[in-house]
Order: sequence, then C-alpha cells, then structure tokens
Amino acid sequence: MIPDLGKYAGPVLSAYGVAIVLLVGLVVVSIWRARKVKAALEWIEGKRNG
Amino acid sequence: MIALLIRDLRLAVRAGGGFGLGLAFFLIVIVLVPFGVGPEAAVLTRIAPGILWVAALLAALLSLDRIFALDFEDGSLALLATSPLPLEGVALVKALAHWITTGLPLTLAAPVLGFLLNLDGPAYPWLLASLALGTPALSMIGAFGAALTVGLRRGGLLLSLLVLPLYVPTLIFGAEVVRRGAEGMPVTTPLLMLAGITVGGFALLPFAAAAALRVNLR
Amino acid sequence: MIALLIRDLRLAVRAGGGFGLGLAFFLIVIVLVPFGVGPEAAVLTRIAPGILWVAALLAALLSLDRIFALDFEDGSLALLATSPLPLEGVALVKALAHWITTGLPLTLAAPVLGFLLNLDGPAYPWLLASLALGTPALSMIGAFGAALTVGLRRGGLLLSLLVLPLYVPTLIFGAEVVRRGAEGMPVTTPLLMLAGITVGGFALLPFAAAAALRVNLR
Amino acid sequence: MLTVTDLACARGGVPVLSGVSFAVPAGGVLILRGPNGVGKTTLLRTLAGLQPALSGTVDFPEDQGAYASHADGVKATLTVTENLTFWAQVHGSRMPDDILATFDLETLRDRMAGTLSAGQKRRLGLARLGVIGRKVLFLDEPTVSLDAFSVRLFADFLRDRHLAQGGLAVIATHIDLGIDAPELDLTPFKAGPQTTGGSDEAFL
Amino acid sequence: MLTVTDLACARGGVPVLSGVSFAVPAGGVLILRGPNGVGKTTLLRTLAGLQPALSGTVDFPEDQGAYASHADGVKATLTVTENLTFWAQVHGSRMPDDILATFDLETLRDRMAGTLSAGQKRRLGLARLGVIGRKVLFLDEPTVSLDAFSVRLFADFLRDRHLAQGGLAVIATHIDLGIDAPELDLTPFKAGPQTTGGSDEAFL
Amino acid sequence: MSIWEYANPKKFMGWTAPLVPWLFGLAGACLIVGLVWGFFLTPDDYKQGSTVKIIYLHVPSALMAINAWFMMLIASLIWLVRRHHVSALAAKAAAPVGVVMTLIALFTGAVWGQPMWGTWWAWDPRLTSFLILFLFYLGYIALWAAIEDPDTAADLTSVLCIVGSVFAVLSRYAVNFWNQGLHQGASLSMDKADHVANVFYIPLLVCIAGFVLLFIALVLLRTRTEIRVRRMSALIARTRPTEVTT
Ligand code: HEM
Ligand SMILES: Nc1ncnc2c1ncn2[C@@H]1O[C@H](COP(=O)(O)OP(=O)(O)OP(=O)(O)O)[C@@H](O)[C@H]1O
Ligand SMILES: Nc1ncnc2c1ncn2[C@@H]1O[C@H](COP(=O)(O)OP(=O)(O)OP(=O)(O)O)[C@@H](O)[C@H]1O
Ligand SMILES: [Mg+2]
Ligand SMILES: [Mg+2]
Repeated sequence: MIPDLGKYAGPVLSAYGVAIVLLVGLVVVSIWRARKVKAALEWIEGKRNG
Repeated sequence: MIALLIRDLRLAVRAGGGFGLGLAFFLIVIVLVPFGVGPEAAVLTRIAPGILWVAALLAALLSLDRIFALDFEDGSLALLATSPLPLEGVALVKALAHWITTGLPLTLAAPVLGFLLNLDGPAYPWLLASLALGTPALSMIGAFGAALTVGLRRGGLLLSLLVLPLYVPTLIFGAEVVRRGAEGMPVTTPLLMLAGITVGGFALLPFAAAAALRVNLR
Repeated sequence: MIALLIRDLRLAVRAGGGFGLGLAFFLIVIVLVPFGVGPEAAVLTRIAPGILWVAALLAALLSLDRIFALDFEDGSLALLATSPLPLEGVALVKALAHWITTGLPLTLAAPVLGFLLNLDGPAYPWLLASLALGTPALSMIGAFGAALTVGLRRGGLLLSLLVLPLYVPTLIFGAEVVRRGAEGMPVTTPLLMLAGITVGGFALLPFAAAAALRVNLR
Repeated sequence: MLTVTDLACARGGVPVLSGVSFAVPAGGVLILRGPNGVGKTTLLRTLAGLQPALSGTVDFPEDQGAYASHADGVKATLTVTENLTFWAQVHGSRMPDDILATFDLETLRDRMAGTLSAGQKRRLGLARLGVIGRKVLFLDEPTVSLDAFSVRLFADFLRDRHLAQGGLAVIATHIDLGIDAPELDLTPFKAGPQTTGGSDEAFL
Repeated sequence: MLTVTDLACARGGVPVLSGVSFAVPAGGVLILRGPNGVGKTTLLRTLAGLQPALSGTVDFPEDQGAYASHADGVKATLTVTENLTFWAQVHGSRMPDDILATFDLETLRDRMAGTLSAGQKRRLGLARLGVIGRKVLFLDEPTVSLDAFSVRLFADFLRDRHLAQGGLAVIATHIDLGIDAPELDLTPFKAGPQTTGGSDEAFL
Repeated sequence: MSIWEYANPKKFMGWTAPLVPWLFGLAGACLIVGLVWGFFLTPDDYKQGSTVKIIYLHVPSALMAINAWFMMLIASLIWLVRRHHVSALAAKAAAPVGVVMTLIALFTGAVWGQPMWGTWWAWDPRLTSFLILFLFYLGYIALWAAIEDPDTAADLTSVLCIVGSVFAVLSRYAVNFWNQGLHQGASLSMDKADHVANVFYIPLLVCIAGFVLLFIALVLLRTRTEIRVRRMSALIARTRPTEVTT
C-alpha cells in the first residue's frame, strides 16, 4: 500500500508523522478545552439561574 | 524633563543604582566566551565582532527592567503621569538616561575588550562607531519593552523574550559594520541602516511606550 | 520543606512567575549568536559547545534574583527565618526549585538548540549529560550569590558580577565534556570534575547561603 | 471646584461603586468613609484619572489634580530635599521655603529618604503635596503610620495652607483627622451584581 | 513570659534606644508608644531577633517569637487559603478551622491575595498570626489601613484566642486598639549621643 | 445593522455555532484528499525523489504561519480602534495555531533540508526570518499569559503585535542583506515552486485549502472558548463576594 519512498523514506515519513501529530494534537487540545470550558460555564449559569 | 534626566542619572550613580554593572556584565561575558569556546586566536578573531555585539546587547538588556519598574513600584510613575510632563517625554528621557548609564560606557569600553578577543586592527574604529550609533536604539527599543512589562512583578525574563527579537536588525547591522570594517570592506550601507533604526526608533517608539505605560497605569 | 518546595513551584507557574522564561532566554541567546557571528556552518560547529554552555549559564543567571529577592521584599524571608525551618534547608530547597524551573527545562531543550548551531552528531548525549550534571551546581552557586545580594534593590547585575566568576569552573568542565564528546575523545575526567563541583556545592553552599541570609536579614 | 456626577467605577474589571455624586467647593474637604474593601481606593484613583470611569463624569479644573497614596514616589537613595526639589521642578513650581518646617522635616533635610522611619517617610510624602502647587488633592489614607502630633501637622497644613488658598481635597481615611468636614459613607453606593458598564459587560 | 533587661539597639549603625527594660507576663500585652522615629520598629526587630542588640538581653521561650510588620509575607499570586496553609505547614501546625471567620475572610478565601484591598490584605496578614501557633508576638502597627470593625476583630482575636491561651504580645501603634493594657512610652529611652555600643564605636 | 454587530460576543456565539462543525468537516475532507493524493498518487520528482511529497505539508503550513500573524495584526488594530472584545480574543486564539503552523513548517523544512542540502538547518534568509517569527509568537503568547487583567492584556499584546510586525519586516530585510554579504546562497534557493508540474500543483492547492479551512475552524473554536472563559469570569465576579467556587 505505502508507495516506495526509496532512500528518503525516513525524512518523508517523519515529516508526515510529526506534522499530523502536531495538527491532530492541536485540534484535540482545542476541542477538549472547548468542552471543558463549555461544561464549566453551563454549570455556573445553571447555578445562577436555578 | 531635564530635572527627570538629572534625577535618573543621580539615582543610577547612588548606591544600588546599578551604574557600571552593565559594563561589568559586558566584561564578564567577553571573558567567559574564551573559557567556553577555547583559547584559539584564529577562532576568536573570527567571532569577535559578533560576540562583542551580542555581549553589548545582553548587557543593555539586563538593565532594562530598571527603566520603569522602580518608578512604577513606588508610585512615581503614576505621579509623573498626572504631572505636566507628557508621558512620551518621560519615556524618551528614561531611554536616554538608560543609554547614558549603559550604552555609553559600554561603547567606550568595547575597544579594550576587543583586545581580549583578538579583534582585527582595522575594526576598532568601526566597533566604536557602530556601538555609538546602535546602542541608543537598544535603549529605546528596550524602554518600549519595559513599558509593556512594567506591571508584572519581575517581568525581567519576559522582557528579554519580548525585546530580543526586536533587537535582531540592530544586531545584524551592527555586527556587520564591524565585520566589514575588519575585512576592509565598505561599511556605508549597514552604518546607514543602523542610523535609520536609531532615528526611526526615537521618532516613533516613545509614542508606543507611552501608550503601553498608560494601559499599565490603569 | 516540602511545603516550601511546592509553594515555590506553584508561584513559578502562576502568572508572572517566570516559568519557561529561562528556557526562552536560552533559545534566544542561541539564536542571536549566529546573527552576530554570521551564518557559516563550520564556524558555528566549532563554537557550538562553548556557546551552548555560556547561554545555559546566562539563562540560569538571569533568573537567580528571583530565588530570594521576592521573598525578601514582602517579608516572607524574615518570617521563614523565624520559623522552625533551618535556613540552610530553605536555601537548599530554593536552589532546588530554581533548578526544576530553569536548569531542567534547559537541559531537555538543549539538544534541539544544538541543531541551530550545527553541533556535531556525537556530542548530543554528552551535551545532555553535562548539562544534567552541571546545571544543579549553577542553581546552588547562584542561590549563594542571591543570598549575598538579597538586601540590595535590583541587585540583579551585581549578582551577575559576583556569581559569574564562581561559574567559571563549571563552565570550563561542562564545555570541555561537550567538545571532547564531539571529537570522540574520552570525557571521564571533566565529567567527574563536573560531578564533583555539583556534589561539593550542594554539600557546602547551603551553609554559606544561610549565613549570608542571616546577615542580610539583620 | 470638584463635581462628580453619577460615577461608577470598577476594579479588576468588576464594578465596585455606582451612582456616586457629590460636589466639593473650593476651600472644602470631603472625607470618604466606608469599611475595608468598599472601594475608597478605587474611587480616588478614578477621580484622579488613573483609571477610566465606567460611567458618569468627574469635573475639575484641568491639570489641577494630584493623587497620593501609600506609594508616594519617595526615592530611598535621594535625600529629603532632593526628593522634594525634583517634584517641584517636574511641576514647574518653586519649593516653598517653609515646607520642611511645616512637616517637621528640617532636621532630616539631608538624610537619605531610605533611612527615615515609617512616619517620617510619610511626612515627606505629604510634604510633596505642598510643593507641587496643585489645587485638587485626592488622598488615600494620608495619615497611616503618623503619630498624633504629625496628624495635627497635616491637618494644619491642609487647613491653613491648602484650603485657605482655595484648594480642595477628597480624603479616604479610617481615623479622625481633626478637620471639620462633611463625610461621605460609600457603603450605600456599593455596586450590585446588575451594575452596568463593567469591561466584561459584553459577556453577560 | 518575656523579659527585657537594659536593652540598647541601633538602626543604620546609630544607637537609637538604650536602657529599655520591661517584662510581659504570659497572657499580657505591652503597647509601645512614642512619636514617629523614636525607635519602635527598631526595638521590635531587635526583640524578634532580626537584628542584634547593642547590649542588654531579651529573654523569651525559644522558637516562640513571631514578628509582623507591613511586609507580612503575603504572596499576591497565591489565594488567601493557600497563603495561610503554607505558613501552617512551615510551622508544622494545623490551620484552625475558624481562623478565616475570625478575620472575616470567608468570602475571600479563593481570591488571589493580590486582588484584595489594603485592609483585606492586612487582615490576611494578621490571620497568619493565628495559624503559626507562636506565643510571643511582636507586632508593628498591626492595624494600619483597618476600619473600626476590623480593629475590633483583631482586638477580639488577641484577647480571646491569643492571650487566653497564654500568649503574649508587644505592639507598636499610634491608635487606640480597644485593649486594656499597659503602655510604654519610648521617648525617655532615646539614646543620647554618648550611648555606647554602636558598630562605629571604635572610631569615636 | 452594522457589520460590527456580528462582533458582539453573544451574536458571535450565535452565528458561529453552526459553522464550526462544517468547517472542521470540510477542512478534514480537503486535508485527507489532498494529503492522500499527494502522498500515494503522485510520482517522485526526478531530482528530489520522494522528498517532494513534503511539499504538501511544508508550503501550506508556512503560508498559514505567516497569514496567522497577519490576521492577528488586523485583529489587534480592530481592537485598538474599535474595541471589540471578540477581535482581541480572536487574536489570542490564533496565536497558538500560528505557533503550531510555524513549528510544522520549521520541522518539515528541516527534515527536507537534510537530504536536499545536507544539513538540518542553515542560516538562510527565509529560514532565519521564520525563526524570528517563531520568537515573536512566543513573546506574544507569553505576554498574554503573564497579564491577569484581560483588557490590559489585549491592549498590550496589540501594541506588541503592531510594533513587532514592523520589526519583523525590518529583520526580514536585514537578514537578506546579511546573507548576501556572506553566504554563497545558491544551494539554498527554493524557487522550484515555479516549475512545479501540475501533478504536484493540484493536490498542493487542495492541501492549502485544507490548511486554510482548518485554521479558520480552529480560530473560531478557540475564540468561542475564550469568550466562554471571559463570560465565566464575568459571572464569577458578579456573584462575589457572596459565594465563590471553582
Ligand atoms: C527549516 C527549514 C525551512 C523553513 C523554515 C522553510 C520555510 C519556508 C517558508 C517561510 C516558505 C514560504 C511560504 C510562502 O510564503 O509561500 C517556504 C516555501 C517553500 N519551501 Fe521551505 N523552508 C525550509 C526548508 C525547505 C527545504 C529544505 C526545501 C526543499 C528543498 C523547501 C522548499 C520550499 C518550497 C518548494 C517552497 C514553496 C515555494 C515558494 O513559495 O517559493 N523548504 N519555506
Ligand atoms: N484585581 C482585583 N480583582 C477583583 N477585585 C478586586 C481587585 N482589586 C480589588 N478588588 C476588590 O475591589 C474592592 C474595592 O477595593 P478598594 O481597594 O477600592 O477598597 P478600599 O475601600 O480602598 O478598602 P481599604 O479600606 O481596605 O483600603 C475590594 O472588595 C477588593 O477586594
Ligand atoms: N538606615 C538608617 N540610618 C540612620 N538612621 C536611621 C536609619 N533607619 C532609621 N533611622 C532612624 O532611626 C530612628 C528610629 O526609626 P524607627 O523606624 O525605629 O522609628 P519608629 O518608632 O518605628 O517610627 P514610626 O512611628 O515612624 O514607624 C528614626 O529616627 C530614623 O530616622
Ligand atoms: Mg484602600
Ligand atoms: Mg515604625
């Protein structure tokens, strides 16, 4: 499946690997924090109104 | 404004005022480098212009947080802000005082320290010229950074982080002047650029610094 | 003592506490040197071990005045001195906290910055080892210097002046380890010396620092 | 003449006081009262223009305001005289000859300010007010650390020199200054949770 | 039990007080009086062992002294509770459950100390005294910036908790604390120019 | 209704809510298509071999790293002139995204440089000015983190962003100048994009689109989070001092 990368397999794969890890990491962290903050805010709003 | 300048200079030379310590730091960095790099003369000659400029920059940097922090802590800055002096003028005067207590002695001492690093003979006048032209810019840019971080307790290192990238152009042109001077190449272009940065900085940055001070005094 | 350590670490990571800024300074010095010295890879490779160690030393140095000064100013230090904790323990813990917030991150980041200076391949493990062994000594020696200057307002630069000569042996052996590592020479002797300085420093300097603190609190 | 109309002010982005209105005539004093944390410091800083008001107006002759708090800009490594001369020069005024006597600082005139005791340093900070020639003073706990004698010195200065020359003052204090002046208790003006105008208002 | 015998003390190398003698029994308070600059701060620092005496002796149970002044070691970036817990841990004591209530800090418990008003911060500084479990307190103007209500809180704490448990205190202040205690005016003990013992004595 | 109405935090929360998932979906689709296409279905370059595949990550991330700073500059100006909280918070939200983009560009460039130039890092003008950009990002983020009051932080970081931009341009020029004087330069040229054949070009465009969309989605999401944080602290502040938790 993986195309033959020849002698440059190392650089190419590590570039893809690190870039994807960084991107996915950023997305995951952003979403995780968004969820956390949203929950905390809803809790506070609920307490204020209820 | 003259009164402010005189006061700042007087404070600097009084006990604990820090006069001469920038110079000492400059000296010590220059002395440490051969310990780290090793004593070979050829290598030292090669890196001398760069190291001298980097050391001058670090020495200027280390005393930046004095520019406003002390006056902020004891309330003087708030009082100055409500005084008839324009805050832009205050920023300008304080940068000037910083230069007189740091940049100027550093410039005068640099040729002596050049010997320690085996700097090439023809480079000495250019070392002096580039530092004399460039260190005022370091003080003014630094005053801007100090104004940004004045509200933070011990903003010292944050200040370094903010200011150092702003120092890059000055450093490049300054070191380039000395290097070209050492190799007998023409130095006009980098020297002009250096002058441009200094003039531009003194024309514009006092306004940015005053704006930052106003925000921090709020 | 654990409580003190935890408090110091907590203060460091809170706003304005300065965690990570030592690291940033390290990074920036390493970046600045090529701007000054010029971009030639061969020259950079040659001076990389020395510059890396000098930069690490300067980064440690800049955050030294936080070790005691803040606690002195707000009176905490006087209160700690009259508390059941021995002042020697306080000095030790504070040096430790300084190392955890400065020396440790610096050590971990150094290999990455080695790239920027074109450090030779075989030198990397030795760079790590020498910094891991040497930076604790920098923190402990620095804590002693900070204890000496704690009573002075903005003793920052004076502190540098006092501490830098004390750093010279650590610097020489540390840079030597890396340089020998880069050239494939045996590194045991300088490594042992480095370890000796660290162990000796931690055994003796807390007492000196505590004595200095007592004098300054008077 | 100081006129404050429907002022609201905030600390750390949170409204602290609202609906404060008062007027102080030339030659008058207003004493601010209120328990710790009610917002005296905040109000004085707002009046002096050191922080923006949330709403409402503060009106007094331009360039006549002066603020003084614990941090009174005294430099430890300047002498008493040097400290005062500096502020006089900054304000373009001359230092009155008798100001040192007024605050009983004559014997201390050549001492470094850093070697003064707490009360002596405070007197120096107050003496600055007599030097800068400003008419509208905003004073935050001016008599902290002063002994009874020095409090009287201060009251005399205020009455006989400042107010007599048409100045006015707003003073926050917890003690009795020995000045006959109207008092304003800030407790009723405490901002409720609904006060509008906070910098975070857009987020509510 | 605190006994002071013929004490002389100096500030900046200059003798300030001499011949001070007094004793405070367990459960007792001594209030130091005297005009600004007479040497109250100097005396308290000497008693607490923060600076050496020129001559004379200070005697109280070891490891029982605690000194408190304006600078009360409150960290701006720690919360009120974190500040107090830290000092409790350092002294190996437990934080009493009601100490926050005693100083009316309950609603502020999770606030960063840096965001407190002057008086609130002062209350926090005083609460520290209730946490460290020391018996012999040396307090330098403890009620600066406090309103009348908070001064009473402090007096109650001192009387009902500290003194009642056998503690004692020496307090320098310019105001009336509402505590019934003997006072000592330091004016008569002012060191004359002949007082011996200054660090520069060898040069006279 | 003026266009600025959309910058009111409440309105902003309203109209961005349905947008975010779509943007993430679209960005993900573009990225998967572009990267899979580029990685599996394009031939190797005759000169660079398979390393040419790195272009699909390197170029879009380098583009976005610069554009993120540009966006922050504009948002900062809007904040200083019109004082719309959302623009300040958007600038704050974009900075970490920009850093990650810069890191990706730096890293992919470095591993590409090893086979192409024989070195991980060279002090070439382009690389150098990127490193400086990275430092500006770090300083900007550190300043945000260091200041407690959010409005003060917004003001000061905005001023920093503007002054920093001027100096970034200046350094770019300075670095150019510096390297011409000293460096052989030729081996570092990166003008290959002009010659990139269509086989490489189209997937590259898809990847760029993916990065742009991802950037927008992330900034919106993070801005929403920042708004919520502000709202939270506003609510907590208003309930003071009767009860405070969390
Ligand atoms: C750490 C190393 C590197 C960094 C920081 C870096 C940075 C950059 C930057 C800032 C751009 C400009 C993006 C734009 O504005 O269009 C760029 C584009 C590009 N880079 Fe790199 N680069 C690095 C290494 C490399 C290497 C080793 C190669 C290949 C030999 C390479 C090939 C390219 C190409 C083909 C482009 C797009 C063409 C263009 O815009 O002219 N880069 N890179
Ligand atoms: N940074 C901040 N964030 C939130 N609240 C704050 C901040 N700073 C102060 N406050 C609160 O604002 C209120 C007003 O404080 P202020 O200092 O004006 O009070 P004050 O009347 O001067 O009190 P004191 O008599 O104790 O000096 C206090 O309740 C204080 O806790
Ligand atoms: N470094 C110094 N050098 C010389 N004299 C000093 C120094 N520091 C303080 N003094 C003097 O020592 C005397 C005692 O000061 P101290 O601070 O003990 O007074 P105090 O009674 O606490 O006054 P206050 O009520 O104003 O706080 C003062 O007259 C002061 O001017
Ligand atoms: Mg107050
Ligand atoms: Mg005193």
